[in-house]
Amino acid sequence: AEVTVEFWHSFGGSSGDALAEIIANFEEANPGITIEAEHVGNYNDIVARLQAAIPAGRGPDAVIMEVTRYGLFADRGVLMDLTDYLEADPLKDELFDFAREVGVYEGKNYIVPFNSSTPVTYVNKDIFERAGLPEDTPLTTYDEILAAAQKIQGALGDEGIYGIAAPGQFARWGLIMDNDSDLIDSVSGEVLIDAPNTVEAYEWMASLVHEHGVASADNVTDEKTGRDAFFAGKVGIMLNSTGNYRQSKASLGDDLIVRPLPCNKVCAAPIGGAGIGILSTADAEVQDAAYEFISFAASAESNAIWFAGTGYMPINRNTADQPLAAETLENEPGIRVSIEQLDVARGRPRPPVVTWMRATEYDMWQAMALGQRDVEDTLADFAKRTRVEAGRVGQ
Amino acid sequence: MSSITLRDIRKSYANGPRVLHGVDLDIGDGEFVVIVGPSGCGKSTLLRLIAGLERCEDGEIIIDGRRANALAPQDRNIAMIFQNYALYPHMSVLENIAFGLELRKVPRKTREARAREVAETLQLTPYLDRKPGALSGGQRQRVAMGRAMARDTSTFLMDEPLSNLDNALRNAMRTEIKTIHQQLGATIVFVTHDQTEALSLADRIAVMKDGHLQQFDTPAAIYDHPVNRFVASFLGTPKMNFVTSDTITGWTGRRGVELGLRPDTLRLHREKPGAASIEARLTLTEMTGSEVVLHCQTQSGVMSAIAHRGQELPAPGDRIWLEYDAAAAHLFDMQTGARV
Amino acid sequence: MSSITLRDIRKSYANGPRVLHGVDLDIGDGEFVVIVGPSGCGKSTLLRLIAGLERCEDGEIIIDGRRANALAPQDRNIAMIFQNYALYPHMSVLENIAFGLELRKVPRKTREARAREVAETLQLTPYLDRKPGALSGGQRQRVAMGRAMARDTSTFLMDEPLSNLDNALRNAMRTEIKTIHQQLGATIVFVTHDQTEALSLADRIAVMKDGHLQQFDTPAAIYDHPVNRFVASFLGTPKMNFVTSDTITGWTGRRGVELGLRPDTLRLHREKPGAASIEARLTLTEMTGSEVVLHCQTQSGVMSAIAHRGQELPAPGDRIWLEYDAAAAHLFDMQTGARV
Amino acid sequence: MTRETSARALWLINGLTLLAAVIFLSPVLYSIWMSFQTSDAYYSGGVDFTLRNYDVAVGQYNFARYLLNSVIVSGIVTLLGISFATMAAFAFARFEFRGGNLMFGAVVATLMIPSHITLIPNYLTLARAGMLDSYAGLILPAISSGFAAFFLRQYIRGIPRALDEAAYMDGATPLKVLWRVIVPISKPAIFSMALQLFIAEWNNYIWPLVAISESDLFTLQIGLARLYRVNPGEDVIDWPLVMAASTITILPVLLGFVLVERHLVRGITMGAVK
Amino acid sequence: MLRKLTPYLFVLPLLGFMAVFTYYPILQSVNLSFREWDFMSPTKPWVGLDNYRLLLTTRDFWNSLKVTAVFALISVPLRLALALAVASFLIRETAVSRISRGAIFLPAVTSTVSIAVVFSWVFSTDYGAINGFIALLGFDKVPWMQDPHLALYVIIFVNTWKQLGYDVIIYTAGLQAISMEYYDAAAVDGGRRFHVFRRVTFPLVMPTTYFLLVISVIDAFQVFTIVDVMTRGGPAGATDMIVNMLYRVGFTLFDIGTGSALAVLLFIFLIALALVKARVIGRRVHYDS
Ligand SMILES: Nc1ncnc2c1ncn2[C@@H]1O[C@H](COP(=O)(O)OP(=O)(O)OP(=O)(O)O)[C@@H](O)[C@H]1O
Ligand SMILES: Nc1ncnc2c1ncn2[C@@H]1O[C@H](COP(=O)(O)OP(=O)(O)OP(=O)(O)O)[C@@H](O)[C@H]1O
Ligand SMILES: [Mg+2]
Ligand SMILES: [Mg+2]
Repeated sequence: AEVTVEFWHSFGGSSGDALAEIIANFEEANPGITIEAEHVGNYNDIVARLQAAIPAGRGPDAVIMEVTRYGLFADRGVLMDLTDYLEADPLKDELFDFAREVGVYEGKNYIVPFNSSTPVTYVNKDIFERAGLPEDTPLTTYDEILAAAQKIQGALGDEGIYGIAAPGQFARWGLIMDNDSDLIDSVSGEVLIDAPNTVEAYEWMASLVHEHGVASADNVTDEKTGRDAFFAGKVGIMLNSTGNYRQSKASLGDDLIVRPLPCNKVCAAPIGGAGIGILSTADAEVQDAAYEFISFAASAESNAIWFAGTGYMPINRNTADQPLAAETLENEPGIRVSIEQLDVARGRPRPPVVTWMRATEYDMWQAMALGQRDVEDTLADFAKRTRVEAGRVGQ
Repeated sequence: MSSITLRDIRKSYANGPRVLHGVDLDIGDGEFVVIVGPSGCGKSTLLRLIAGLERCEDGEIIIDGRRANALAPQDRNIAMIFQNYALYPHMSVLENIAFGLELRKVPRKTREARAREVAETLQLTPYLDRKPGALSGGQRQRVAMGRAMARDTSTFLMDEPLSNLDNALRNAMRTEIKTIHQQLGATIVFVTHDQTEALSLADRIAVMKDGHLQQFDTPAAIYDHPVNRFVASFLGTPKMNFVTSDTITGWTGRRGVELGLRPDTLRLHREKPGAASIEARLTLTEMTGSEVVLHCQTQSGVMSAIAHRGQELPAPGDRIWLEYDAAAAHLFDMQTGARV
Repeated sequence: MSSITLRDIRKSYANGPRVLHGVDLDIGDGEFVVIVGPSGCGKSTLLRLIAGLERCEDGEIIIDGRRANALAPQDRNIAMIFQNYALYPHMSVLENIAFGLELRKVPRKTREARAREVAETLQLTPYLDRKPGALSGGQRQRVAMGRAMARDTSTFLMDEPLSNLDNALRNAMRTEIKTIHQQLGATIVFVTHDQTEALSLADRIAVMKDGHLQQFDTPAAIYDHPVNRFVASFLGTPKMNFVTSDTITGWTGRRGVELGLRPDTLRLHREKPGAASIEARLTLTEMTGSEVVLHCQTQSGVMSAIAHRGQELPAPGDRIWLEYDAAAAHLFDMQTGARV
Repeated sequence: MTRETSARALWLINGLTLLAAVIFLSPVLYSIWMSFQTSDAYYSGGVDFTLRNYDVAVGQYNFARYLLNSVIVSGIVTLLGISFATMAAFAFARFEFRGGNLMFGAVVATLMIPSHITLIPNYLTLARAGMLDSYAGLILPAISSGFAAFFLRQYIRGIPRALDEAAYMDGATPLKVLWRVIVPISKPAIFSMALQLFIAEWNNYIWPLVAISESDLFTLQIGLARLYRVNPGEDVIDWPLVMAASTITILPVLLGFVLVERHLVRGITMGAVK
Repeated sequence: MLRKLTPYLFVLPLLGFMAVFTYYPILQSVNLSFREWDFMSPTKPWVGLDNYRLLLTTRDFWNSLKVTAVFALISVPLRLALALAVASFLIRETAVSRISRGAIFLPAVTSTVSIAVVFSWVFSTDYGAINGFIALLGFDKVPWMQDPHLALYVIIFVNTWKQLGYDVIIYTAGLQAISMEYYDAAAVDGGRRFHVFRRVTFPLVMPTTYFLLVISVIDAFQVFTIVDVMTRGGPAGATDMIVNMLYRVGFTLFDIGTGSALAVLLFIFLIALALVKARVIGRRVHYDS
């Protein structure tokens, strides 16, 4: 029978092209199923759309959801439990561990990852050279990074070049993990915002801006500026998602070096990106078809297309064997760094309160990084409010 | 065929005092009636009641023998010329004139032909394509007239249509309206506060004051036999002089009355004449063409008289005597103002 | 001390044709000069040139003996009353009157005292706190006057200050202006297109037409000896009758001229009189109070005459004769219109 | 007012004025300039002219279609919105009727409502009516403009009532009076309100985002937002492309403005002829 | 009788659509403000005034109220003053004036998002055009959007820049409607430029001012996009306008109840403001000439 799956996603540009190709392949392989894909906007836009659509019963059948923010939808029964599907699917074993874990909320699988990313360390070789830093300057600990940044700042600050781009939220989370902590414990759900290691991490990150001045305050209020400055060759080090690889490469060419995230206390990296979930309101037949598609999209063939066409990471162990992916890996040594980092990558917690926490974190970070509030106080306050909020939305 | 009868019309505006206090008026078919009175006396209100733009709370309006109280303005088939013309600023002169016909679904050709014809009689042909904004006051006035004339009706209401014109134009338009009235045999109710206009145009004049009808009669009757002091003073330029009988030395007639003496009936003397006269001091002379208006100070207040330019005139400050004809004087009760 | 002299003033507006074609005018100190002429003849323009609101491209403006062409209006110390009063709607009467002094930095106390004084003479005291919107036309007019009077100046320009008033008020205001003129000894240049106003107010009248000065003389001189047909026809109500000499049967005087006959000089006859007369058919009578205007059709066109109401009057359609005094007739050249 | 300024001073003033206008507009001019750059040139600070961005915007992203949609939707919203507002304004300005003041108050009260409040209920309503994903769904919630009704009512009150009355005497019905007398005279006010409605609808973002999923029905703002609102931290924004798309959104409105500016300025407060 | 019905028929379309698409949603909001709902749960439990209580006790609410108030108090007079000044300057109908007015109007029709993006660059501390200019003059860079004391002014600047054109157009029309006669009268009476402006022009253009005042106050309480793009309410809440908070609470935190309560409070506040304004200013601005 003919089945149509309505699918909301957030990919435009080259990502959109890659997705379209995957969908076309899927439809060719499954003649009875039509995927009606719609580029809604970004993750937030999808949420806003869903928000209006759900009470009206007009939601899609499948939807891309960001990996830290589907918890609420799972919790409220909007997303269907995919555990049984996945158990029966050979895909289960093909997925990297991190990728499987990302879709699990309270022991059940709600989304299957589609696009994954992780922060890495980008370095501008030319700037390093000019600042007198060797290409392989160690960038493993906070101190090493700060030292490198200061060296650059000292040498090239007059040219308007900054040592480092202030980390964005994704990278901040990674740096906290590297300091052997987290914002919320992924297992117990305990709020760790005011844990000593978290405080230490924030203190260091904030000091980059307001104490040492090796990062531009612009990056604090508008994360894009740090990235744009790196592309423009105005920043020596940038901690940012793998999703920036292509533009970095295009902008810096051979001057681009990709290194793993630092490992201040432990080596760790957060997984970002999104997975595809199915709405529990969809017809059973449609749900089956949707799962077919999800599975297909995560297969090695599809993932290779995706990987080659975008900056996102492979999620399927077999992806690298695909000719297309192999070729990409061959030509882009930088990408290998991030793939190697996947060994230490893990998903982030995703209870309902995360949404609130992430929305509020920007404000807190600004206050700390711009030196307006003491880090310890801020985080204590933030932690307290997060606990209250967790109590509210958790019920 | 169009007669208009008003029976005991009373009217107040929302939250306002009463404006008309029981007005009765019988306007015959083809009659030219002018309503005069000071500002705020209710002239426009009366006209608007006839037009159907206002409703009265009491009394009857009968048009052509049919009670019309409840008819909408659209349904009364009456044409009206407004005080400020109310020309449609966005339409050309031609369109303005033809608009009434257009609304009544007269075909374009017919209505334009008719409008052109009317414009021709009003000498508006050169301006047919202009907007009212580009016309002089007099031309606008004629367009307003044309708009009414183009309509296929024989009842016209005109609310001070000439009040914005200069003297020359006003005189010209007066003649024109009179001619139109005679040609069309139309019934016209014409509001003005200009008494010259009223006298020269009307078959009958209705004089109003404070929402009361004072007198409704022919111009001659009103001029020659005003029913009260108000009517007497309202008509005639310069205004009638009023003198209290008691202040006149040598007054032999009835006492406790006011004498109304029209300036043109007074005769000027440099020496005290034998006939009845009032002593005065000339304060100002005003030349108005062939005549001179003399403003004098008398024992009974300011008075004016008229002299011809041919005469040798006294100078301001001179003492003069104004001779009057006691028999021709109008007498009014000091208290009520009514004619005695 | 304030005299105004204009020498060969020429003026055109941007992208417009010439509006004034070399006007010369000598206005003495304390003189009351009235400028008359048909609409668009350049009266307001002339006034605005004197005020400094426009600049002329040619000629000289001399105020109090000093060339003033380049002076800004602020520096000419002239007060002006505008055609529409130009009262500031957001200011009270008191503020309006005092505003000119405020602009000249007179202290509040002084200027308010002065404004109250002026208001007193104009009988505006009860309205001092009102906004112009809450005044009647006549009151507004007086405020405009007050605004000019409050200024410490003796030169006043008035642009048709009375044209928006009804007849009664207009007459009253006329007297008031005349009185003020005499009291203040001010120099006044007064624009109007109303000839009655001109005649009764002016020491001298300047008659303009199409940007040319036609005649500048006393009212009597202008009325009695108009220099051309235009001036003759412009002054006098009803208008002067013009008759071509050639159409008059029995005309013995100079030929190829037009006779100007004022209506009040014509005498009415039911039968052909012995004296020089014109045969006519009465078309319309207009009562104007004590007199009646007769509109007649003659061989030489429409003519009007004046009769007294006392007389027994012919009816419309009747044949009548209009007797005239050939010696008193004004004669104008048929071609140039100039007096001969 | 200086009544005469020397020609040289005038040139200077004009020159400075234009310079100020250019400085004022520089951000917009810069974004237009940027829309002609390649993204590499943009990031590396070079200059490299290209029309590719427009090509991509129109070809790949179907901006021509979005433009059409925006024109249709904004056009109809403006047309209906201004019609309804004018009709209501006429009633409020010229008729005394029971509840009239109350209704007018209710209309004025809507001026203050942020659009986010009405978002979800309206979505529900239209979903129930099956009108999402249609022009109707875009148009209907936007056409009642309390502001236009308020403004036009004030304006109409300034038109002499005698004009209406003259038309009634000439035999007009109220609808005729509105259409043949009030509307033509209020043209400048109606123009300015229409322009405002048009701009507001042209820039409307959140409602089309929620109400439309059919990409053939996207408006320009949604198209633009899809280029700009990429997933934070993960996708890179192609600024020159965004600016090309943004320039496309400006042009037609600018064109429209040039066409109606005369009417707008000629006197939003122009009165009727005496 | 049709005559009686006429006005109702005229207001029907407008009020009909308003009823469905404005009043009904408001009632919904009022209803929801007493409930707890995350838009997904099938139930919407009644919580009474809890949402309001919560709001009134959070710092965010008072902060955004303050920010919004400051924004309005500064940006409204600024907009009007600038617009009046510019309109007065460009009052004459010359080509230069028309071009300049057109230029000033352009931002009003430009997409708010692109304007906000461009100004993010313009005001960027390290890479921005303004600081580039300041640095050129040898001064220190100003942290425009990082300093909580400055960020709001930057937002006000951008908003003013965007809206100015519309205000100028309206003021131009208002000024041109003032009869030249008043200026002539003032000139003859000896008026100097500024004095005449203060005592004549300004009061006479008051109805226009009032009109723009209403618009700009409404605008001030609905500014959203510029803040969302440029600062997202930061730094440290310094630019967190009420509508931004409303969006955050309702659309990213799924707290529809609190969001509705916020909307209802905003609505009540604006209505109160409108009434006060009408009382205070309304009666001063209408003249019949
Ligand atoms: N719409 C209205 N509402 C309330 N009162 C009104 C209205 N129209 C007129 N009036 C009042 O009714 C009275 C009569 O007004 P009306 O217009 O009939 O006078 P009028 O004789 O025509 O005066 P004018 O010569 O000044 O035109 C006046 O006192 C006036 O203030
Ligand atoms: N600002 C202007 N620009 C161009 N032409 C003008 C201007 N003002 C007046 N005119 C023209 O100059 C001529 C004289 O105008 P002016 O106002 O002086 O006439 P006026 O004698 O005062 O007429 P009215 O009796 O109608 O007031 C007219 O033809 C008029 O159209
Ligand atoms: Mg009246
Ligand atoms: Mg004039």
